[in-house]
Amino acid sequence: MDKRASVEQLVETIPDGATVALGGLSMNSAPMAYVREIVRQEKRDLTVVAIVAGMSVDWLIAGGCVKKIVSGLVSFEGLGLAPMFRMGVQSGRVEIEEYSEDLLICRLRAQAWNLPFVPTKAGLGTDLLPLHEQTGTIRVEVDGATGEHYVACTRLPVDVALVHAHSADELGNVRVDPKLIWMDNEIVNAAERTFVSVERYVNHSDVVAEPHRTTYPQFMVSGVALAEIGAYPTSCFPEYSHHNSFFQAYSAAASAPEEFKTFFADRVLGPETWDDFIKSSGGDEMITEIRRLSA
Amino acid sequence: MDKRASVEQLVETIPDGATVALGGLSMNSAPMAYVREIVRQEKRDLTVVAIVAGMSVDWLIAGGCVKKIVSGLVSFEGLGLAPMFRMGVQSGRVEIEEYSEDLLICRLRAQAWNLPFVPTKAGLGTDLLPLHEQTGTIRVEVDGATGEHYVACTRLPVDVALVHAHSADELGNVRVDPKLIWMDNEIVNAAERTFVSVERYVNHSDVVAEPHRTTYPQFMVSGVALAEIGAYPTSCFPEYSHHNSFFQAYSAAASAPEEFKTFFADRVLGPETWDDFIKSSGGDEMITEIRRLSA
Amino acid sequence: MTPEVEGYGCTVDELMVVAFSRAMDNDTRAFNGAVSFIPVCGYLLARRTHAPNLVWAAASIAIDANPVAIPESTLSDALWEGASMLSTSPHDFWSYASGARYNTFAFRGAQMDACGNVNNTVIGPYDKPKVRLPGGGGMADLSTMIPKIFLWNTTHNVRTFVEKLDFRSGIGWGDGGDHREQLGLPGGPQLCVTNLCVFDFHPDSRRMRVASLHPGVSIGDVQEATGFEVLIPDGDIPLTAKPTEEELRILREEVDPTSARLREF
Amino acid sequence: MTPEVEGYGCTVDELMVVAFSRAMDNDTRAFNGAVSFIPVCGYLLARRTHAPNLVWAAASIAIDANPVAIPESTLSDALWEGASMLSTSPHDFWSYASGARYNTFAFRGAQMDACGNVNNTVIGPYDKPKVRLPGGGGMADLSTMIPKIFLWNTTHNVRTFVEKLDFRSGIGWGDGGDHREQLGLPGGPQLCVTNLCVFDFHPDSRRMRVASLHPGVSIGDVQEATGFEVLIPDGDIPLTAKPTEEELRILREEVDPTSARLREF
Repeated sequence: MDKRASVEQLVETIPDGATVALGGLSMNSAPMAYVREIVRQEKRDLTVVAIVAGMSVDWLIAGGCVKKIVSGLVSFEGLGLAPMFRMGVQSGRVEIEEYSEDLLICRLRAQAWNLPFVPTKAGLGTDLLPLHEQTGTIRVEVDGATGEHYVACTRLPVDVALVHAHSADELGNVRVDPKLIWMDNEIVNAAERTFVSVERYVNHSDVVAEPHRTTYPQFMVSGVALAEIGAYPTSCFPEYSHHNSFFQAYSAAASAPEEFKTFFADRVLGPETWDDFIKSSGGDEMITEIRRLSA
Repeated sequence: MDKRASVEQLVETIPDGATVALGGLSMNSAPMAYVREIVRQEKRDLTVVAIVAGMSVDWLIAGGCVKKIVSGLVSFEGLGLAPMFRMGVQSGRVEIEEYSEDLLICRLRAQAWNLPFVPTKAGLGTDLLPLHEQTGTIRVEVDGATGEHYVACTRLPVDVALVHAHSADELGNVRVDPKLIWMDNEIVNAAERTFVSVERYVNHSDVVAEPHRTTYPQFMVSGVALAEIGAYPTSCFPEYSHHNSFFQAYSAAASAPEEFKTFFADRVLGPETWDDFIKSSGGDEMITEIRRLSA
Repeated sequence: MTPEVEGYGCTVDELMVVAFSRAMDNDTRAFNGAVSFIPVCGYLLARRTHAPNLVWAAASIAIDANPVAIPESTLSDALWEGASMLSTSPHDFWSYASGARYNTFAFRGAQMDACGNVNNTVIGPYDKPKVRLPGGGGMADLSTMIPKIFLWNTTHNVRTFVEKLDFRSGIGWGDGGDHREQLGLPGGPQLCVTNLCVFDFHPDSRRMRVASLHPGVSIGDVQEATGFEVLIPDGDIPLTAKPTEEELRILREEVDPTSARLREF
Repeated sequence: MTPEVEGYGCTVDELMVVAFSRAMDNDTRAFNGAVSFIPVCGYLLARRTHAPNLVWAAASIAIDANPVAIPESTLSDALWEGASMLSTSPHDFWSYASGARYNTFAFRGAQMDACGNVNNTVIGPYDKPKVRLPGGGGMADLSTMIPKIFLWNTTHNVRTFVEKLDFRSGIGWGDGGDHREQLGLPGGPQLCVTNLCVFDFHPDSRRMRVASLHPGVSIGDVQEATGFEVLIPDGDIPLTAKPTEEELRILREEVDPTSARLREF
């Protein structure tokens, strides 16, 4: 079955109100081509699951797509706070359901493994636990046999996982090259459907030539779409680095609401296709720069 | 710190009564050089943890080293039952603490993750659960929130993990090539100490050249020892296959106790070094054959 | 050699493979364990005939493998040829298995009971075994996780099909009725393909019921070879469907040219 | 630029790195998170001086990395150069972290309290934040698993060192005393290195106590910059030890030639 489609086609299948999990970590490997298209298609009321995120979540909030963020951390690291995330949460426009990395991973595993909960010692003694006392999504328990405290992390259902990778064949066998660095498999394993954006298509015979390098098997992947430099402005190890100047320009624009509106509409959403967006973000010269930084 | 030593030296550090976990699965990748040396050094009262095993466990029982087997399955697959395991358990000489694969993996994870238990649905409705009712190592629980049944798998402490791999550098960085196929990381993660036998040593610079291919970091490895064709007569994917005729000769000898005694003393334990054992098991001709079978 | 099947132009092993193959559909996502020649042949045959999208992970590892022949072990890496992925992480494997991404598993045992539970652990009392068998391996795991369970047995007799197992290594329909449901387990055994017949399971009691008889086998033969009461459907009991020439050709020439499946007989 | 340290021939950032480095021993097995320039410099300096066997996983991923310089992000893959392993499996990572294979972690936050608990989540009420911060990330995880916790802060003032956190994102000694022990958590915070002083923790109350003062800083300065009562040890309070010329040379020339650590000031 040919799983190839365009980013536009795949995003069209995501309904308003869906729970969407984003791959990548912080400044790295976020599925930005899908994220941009979600904003362009004006999806609404999404619950967005992102273990550790930054620009991806910020764009979705800027686009008004988000009802709730389920996350452990959203920032631009040393480049500052994620401005729309910060303002969205501060204003109460966006709800945040906050966990730590491991608590979120354990909830995703409970979902993937079809278990009522997965235990961890993460979060014990922190304020993350009272935060979820009412919903019970995570709860402190005491083991009957040893008296040890642990945190029971319940299932976290995910409708669609969006991840970026290096290559895929027509059947949807996906390779992260040279190996999976971030925790994308945790969301892929938990999700009903997974869409992958890839830097390039390869032939099925290339996949078969090195089957130990395949990261996701075709039956875990619902659709693949080509998006070159598809994680921009985040990185795609080891091929290209994140793009500092985009982050800086974005953060600078965010200090004035009107300026940001224009920046976001023109610079992020304006270009018709992902290729157009990459061209308008600096094109080959920019690509050369971010490739050099990662070499 | 140079972690290289001989198989003999490393086995000397294993005390009688230790809990020793064996890597590999069934006919594949068992740490046979260590196993043979344990028998030669006449270790006693070992508790042997092996998720799915065959010849490795059978040798240890033949050598009188084993007090208890903790396992999910011991056999020679299509080549029949593991004879010393079968007779040892039938006669009551060897105790068996039996689990399934996932129940055992979950116990190892509880140990590795320092959790009072790890839950799974594995084993529900089977006779494995009443088997452990008294010790409570695994127990059926009902989740308070959902009413779902699950099995709580408690910690399984392991003193020494023994695994076979393709290469290591002097610091003990280990590579399984092209990737880890079996579940050896589950025992490595749970064990106090890990000894690895390798087909070859490589320079540290080779490891650094492709760090994404390292399987175990040096700080998880207590010692490495060279043992060429070190998984014989089991396989070492993709380099060589298991050796059918050894399995057949072994099983044939096992049908008569005296014949087996001789076979085991002469053929298995007789040769002074591992290299001698490989030579006496067919040497280069045998090696050519098992390499060809796996190509 | 296995017996010829009267009038079918094939042997019993071939009939079993074809019966198994026909039970697979295009949404089957299966994997296999040790000594599983009949299911492996069945998956490969189904994929080459009516179920081209069938997913099969050789040895539970090599996804979409396409071996030129079946080797002497169904866990052997010789079976992994042509795979799209070596899926070796238990972490991911149990996710695929628990979420019904893999939806099909087949097992058998030294003993099977009317509800499709299986023993591969001991013959005789657990503490004083008459024969100590290998152990259940992953049976107890996968039988709780995978919704579509298929059983097979190449030696249908009163020692293998028993009223009461000496040990329940893997769960089928458990104690029958809604026992699996009560335990929160998905699906259950669908069919059991033997060298005499094909069983399905009564929808209420979840006990084995004859679905079809192999040519030359009577219902009396089946009952005589079975240690529990065999259920009989209303109406006529059909013959196990005849393999097509194309199925037999593909099985013999492409799937299993060395007849590795006979190792199970 | 950060201030010169009177008579030490170095700046405060350098003194902090050296103080951090000297707290590491040869059994340290550490890793780092985001914006962690002081610890990263400290691990690299310790490894090049008194702790050659120190293990450090750059960005928690690149074990035994040996970068020629420190890039603008301590999670950046530019930091991974020369590593022996890219250890990327969360499955294995949590094993290394839970079993004290990794035994050392350093974190800081927008707010820290007397018991070394840390807030990186919100300033103001959680539901109506004055400033919404990034969130705790892995702090709540690693602070419960790793026995040797080190804290640092480059902006020691009453807004960062507070009596009561607005949110506890990561646990230090918790409510103090034996709180960690009661929760079954290993170890706890060892030291907190700031731009004014080094704190250790009182062995009973587990509250911050001045262990050494940087040259030119008085105990009054520290108390004035701290929102909770600072404990004072019996006897004289030593000066934070003077870096050797060799330490400073290695830090400046080999570990961090581009002074990336100044990004924290």
